[in-house]
Amino acid sequence: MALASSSLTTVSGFDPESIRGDFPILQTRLHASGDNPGVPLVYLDNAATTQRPRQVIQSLVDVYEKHYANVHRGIHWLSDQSTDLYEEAREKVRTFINAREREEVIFTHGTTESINCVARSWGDANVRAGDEVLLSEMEHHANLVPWYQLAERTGCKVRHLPITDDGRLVMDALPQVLSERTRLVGITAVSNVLGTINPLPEIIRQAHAAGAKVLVDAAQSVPHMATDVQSLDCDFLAFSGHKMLGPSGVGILYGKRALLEEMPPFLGGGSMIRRVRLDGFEPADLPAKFEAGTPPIVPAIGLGAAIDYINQIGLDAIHAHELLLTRRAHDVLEALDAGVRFLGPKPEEKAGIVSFTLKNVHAHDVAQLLDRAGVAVRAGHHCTMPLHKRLSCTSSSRASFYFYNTLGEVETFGRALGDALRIFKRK
Amino acid sequence: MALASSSLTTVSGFDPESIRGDFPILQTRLHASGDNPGVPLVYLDNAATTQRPRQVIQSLVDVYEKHYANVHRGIHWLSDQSTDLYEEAREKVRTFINAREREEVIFTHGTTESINCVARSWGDANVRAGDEVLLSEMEHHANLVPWYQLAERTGCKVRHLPITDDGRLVMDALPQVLSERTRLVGITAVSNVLGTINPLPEIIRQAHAAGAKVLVDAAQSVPHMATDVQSLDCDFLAFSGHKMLGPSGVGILYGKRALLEEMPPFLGGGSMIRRVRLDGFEPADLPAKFEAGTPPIVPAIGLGAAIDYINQIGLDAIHAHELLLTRRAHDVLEALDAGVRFLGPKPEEKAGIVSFTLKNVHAHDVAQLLDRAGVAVRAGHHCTMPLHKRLSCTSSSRASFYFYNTLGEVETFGRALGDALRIFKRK
Amino acid sequence: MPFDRADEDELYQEHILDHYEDPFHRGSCPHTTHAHEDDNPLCGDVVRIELDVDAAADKIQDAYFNGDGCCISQASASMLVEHVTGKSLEEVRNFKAEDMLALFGAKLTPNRQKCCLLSWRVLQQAIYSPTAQATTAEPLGPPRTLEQADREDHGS
Amino acid sequence: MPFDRADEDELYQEHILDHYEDPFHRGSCPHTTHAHEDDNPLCGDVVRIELDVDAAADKIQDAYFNGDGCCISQASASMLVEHVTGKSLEEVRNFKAEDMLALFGAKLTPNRQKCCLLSWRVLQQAIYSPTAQATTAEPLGPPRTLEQADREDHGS
Ligand SMILES: Cc1ncc(COP(=O)(O)O)c(C=O)c1O
Ligand SMILES: Cc1ncc(COP(=O)(O)O)c(C=O)c1O
Repeated sequence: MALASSSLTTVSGFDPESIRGDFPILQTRLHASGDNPGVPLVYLDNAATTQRPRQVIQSLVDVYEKHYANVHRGIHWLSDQSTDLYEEAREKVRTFINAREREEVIFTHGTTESINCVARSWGDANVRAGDEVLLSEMEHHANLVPWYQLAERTGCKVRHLPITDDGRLVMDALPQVLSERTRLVGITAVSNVLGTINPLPEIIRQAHAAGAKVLVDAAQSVPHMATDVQSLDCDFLAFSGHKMLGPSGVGILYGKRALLEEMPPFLGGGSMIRRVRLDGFEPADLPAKFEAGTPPIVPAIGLGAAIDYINQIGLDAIHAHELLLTRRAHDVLEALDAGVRFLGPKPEEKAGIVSFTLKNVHAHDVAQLLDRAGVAVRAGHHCTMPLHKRLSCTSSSRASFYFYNTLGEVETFGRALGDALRIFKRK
Repeated sequence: MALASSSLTTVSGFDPESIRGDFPILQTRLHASGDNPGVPLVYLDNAATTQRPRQVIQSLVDVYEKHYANVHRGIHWLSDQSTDLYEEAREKVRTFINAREREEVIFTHGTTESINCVARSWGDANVRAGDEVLLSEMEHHANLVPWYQLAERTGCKVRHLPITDDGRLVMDALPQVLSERTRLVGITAVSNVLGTINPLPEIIRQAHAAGAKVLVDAAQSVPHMATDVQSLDCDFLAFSGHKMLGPSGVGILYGKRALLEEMPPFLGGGSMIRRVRLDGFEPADLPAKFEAGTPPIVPAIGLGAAIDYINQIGLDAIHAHELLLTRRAHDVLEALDAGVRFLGPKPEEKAGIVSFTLKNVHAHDVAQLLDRAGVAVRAGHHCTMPLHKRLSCTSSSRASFYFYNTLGEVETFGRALGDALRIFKRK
Repeated sequence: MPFDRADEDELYQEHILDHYEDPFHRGSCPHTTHAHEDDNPLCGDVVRIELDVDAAADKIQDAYFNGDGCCISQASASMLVEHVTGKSLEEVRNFKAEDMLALFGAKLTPNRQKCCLLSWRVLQQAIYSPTAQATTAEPLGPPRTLEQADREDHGS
Repeated sequence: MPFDRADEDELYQEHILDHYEDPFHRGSCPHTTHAHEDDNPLCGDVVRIELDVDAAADKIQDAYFNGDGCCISQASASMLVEHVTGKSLEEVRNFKAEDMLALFGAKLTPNRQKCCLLSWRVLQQAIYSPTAQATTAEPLGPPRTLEQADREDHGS
């Protein structure tokens, strides 16, 4: 098995050992005490949030120690530096997702805020009672709740594109649930539970043909595979920095310029205005219009450093390596003979996310027992209660990978799971 | 003059030199090139944002290197650590402002988001056409625009409590502008331009007597003077981490529990729900209800470290030292004989903020020329266009202090301003 | 810093696994006078408790639970119904969150405490929730809301 | 990293201060055919430009500015009206943002470039803004919107 692993490493062409040294937290040993040296951390909770390389951490320290001030508004030296770095970061994001213009890249605080911004600003201005918003059954709560709230405010109807039992969209049903009443389709690029990579181009084509706008929840795709908003032709795209090596507290909303221009501002405050009188205000130009108040300056700059790091590894290498880990994880789980049920399609059809249930062990117990072996996985509904309901389970365990994970870690995961099962099989 | 300064230092009892070493960025020299050693940075833009001590920067590095994971949802070791640190930070904030319960302390991304949350959640649920929101003429755009937006949505009316020519509230007018139609009074604790410290207890007493709620914009007060939300009896209070040594990207919304319980959620997404079905959702308990999505975990923890640092210095010492600097700045500016006009009251009646105009030199030229001498001040309308209009000026220059500023820096500021004036007086 | 870790070996000790795999009174109470069900939506744990309360004797005659969830939530429910069978209502009311954690025995991180306290919360609600059939059931004093239970849970 | 600093001594050089303190054609144009006014709300700079356009000769006969603001915004306006007096409309249209910055001379950080370009934006709009009195004024081709000007400003 060790041999198989190492030959597989060669296949992916990328050796995570070459970069793990960049990630201080990956050197952690858990549960050490007294003579017990503890166990190495095996971090497999990357769909929840990723860890950061030294380079990203250092970028934050550098800004705070050398270049920090408030952006845009000052004309002193530090303010110019902060502004330059902040706008450079925007340019890095623009290139990373291939947006046409920098004005289309809005710094928010995360995917959740980005989607809420669209639901409140675009939604309240464009959606009326009787209109429909179409979501899939596999959406994260972040791409469900804002639309339920919109429905409460406007009386619009939320419809759902169904999924198959193995967690793929029922594309044949799309023409039936899409209609001229559909104002927006909200769809995740990659499911954070199933790992399913959705056929965005086809969805967007059909949605546009029906006259609907499309918002892509790209929280789980931008970190792992190349994104080109121009060739996708999506209207909005949202993602989070912390899921792609970036700092805590920054996210992105991409929107087509024409749409963003038309939309009323969302949050009100400094920067987003051109003029304020005692009886009203005029919004500022893009992107400031949607960046009210002091933006997440340093997290945004750190996100730029994260993008530099990812570019250096290469998204193709990242994707290939994650597929390798996913395949291996499927094999390891099946070999346990513990009534494993995978949520989601085959490894070939998904991203590096492996959610599963075991016949006799609850997901929380799996996570707790794996933790004892240093393996961090997540258990619960992963912010997708309707999806879990659809799949008739209340919770699942999830191992999710990033490029710094190794095949050895997948083996550790499998071994630890075997040990856990033995505890429950004592009789 | 040097002697006077050092004797004054003794008066305030706090010597900033003892802690300046903690702030890496304050060691910066500007405009160095070739043989030119440049000039030391004199950072007087603290009302826009403050700098950070090593201890706060290190707290961020520590989390990223040792304790980072997503909070609340995981049950693995790192997630427990992040959650503990995040909740410890909440407890530090709670103690700092003396809130009764931790559930009343909501982590947001800044003052702006905090106020928008109240305007959208509490406002949309409680304010109707014909109702009134009362603001003062000295509010920051962050405490104006969200209410103008509310007025656009609901048809309520925004009224303004006037100010005197020297920038104090006309308290005698309060009974006239307050009425049983007033649903909320939004008031800044300290003006970010005038420095005026407003008589909150009296305002809150009268507002409550009229049946109105009170939101305090405490962005400029919490960093500089003791805050006790229980004795104030305010209903909501908002402030930002970055103005009090904290990291970029975190702020606080305090609200009385009973109000927060009644309010509908603002942003929708993960964590803020108790249950999501395909046809709706139930919100979670406080404080999660208002913390949708992945919160600013690391910035929040860093804010906790900032509070530790401030507590160590002591808010009384900070306030006394800032008064000293403010007095000296007034003297220095008056001595220039350049037609200085101060915006705001006498030093004794305000916080460490000195805004001014000069007869013949535009605020931007002041800032630009001061920058040449390493002195960072801000120029413009400081996000208070209506206030500037009220005072009949389009822009002003502002020097704003924090405890790490020295009397020597105030002298440098005065000298640099004198040099700047000479440039414009060449004929 | 409070990074003391619960001892997980202790968590999955015989005593607890016994309750999980061979629970006390899992099922329906033959003569139910009071019942309540709740879940912990974060993890999907569900617990229902059915009681046979003898109001005259101020006593829990019989107690059953049913549910679905992790080892902690189910084992703790089993321990709880075993523990309260035969107890007076006064005793049940005075049985606080920390008593429940002590009954469970193994140290728990705050996250897992929620699992352990689920059945306790359900029980505290159940004694104020007469079932429709049990028409003979008397009111048992002012009902305590879940929010109150919540606050005590944190406060104590 | 682009931390090249404009040389501020250069910024407040004689040439610029001369224009600021003793501006060219500050005031009202005696025979105004076209005019426009705008401001930079961020700093409060205001510039108004009034033109006397000879449509037949396709020429700016006379140009005046007025306004309030920092040295850069006011000096650059003075330089600009001096520069375009006598120029053809074609020449004015082809006078791009970078030409304006070159005319001003001193290097500027992006923030201060906005001050310098205010008068240029006002001029570009003014040539499409015949005043009501100037009934003889001919349309001067499709008006360019401020947004277009803005984009060229960034794009070039
Ligand atoms: C009085 C006042 N209110 C609100 C704000 C807005 O704070 P932030 O930009 O951090 O949201 C500021 C700071 O600019 C301020 O000074
Ligand atoms: C698919 C998906 N959408 C949205 C989110 C929400 O992202 P955030 O919590 O950073 O706002 C997540 C992450 O939890 C996700 O996986």
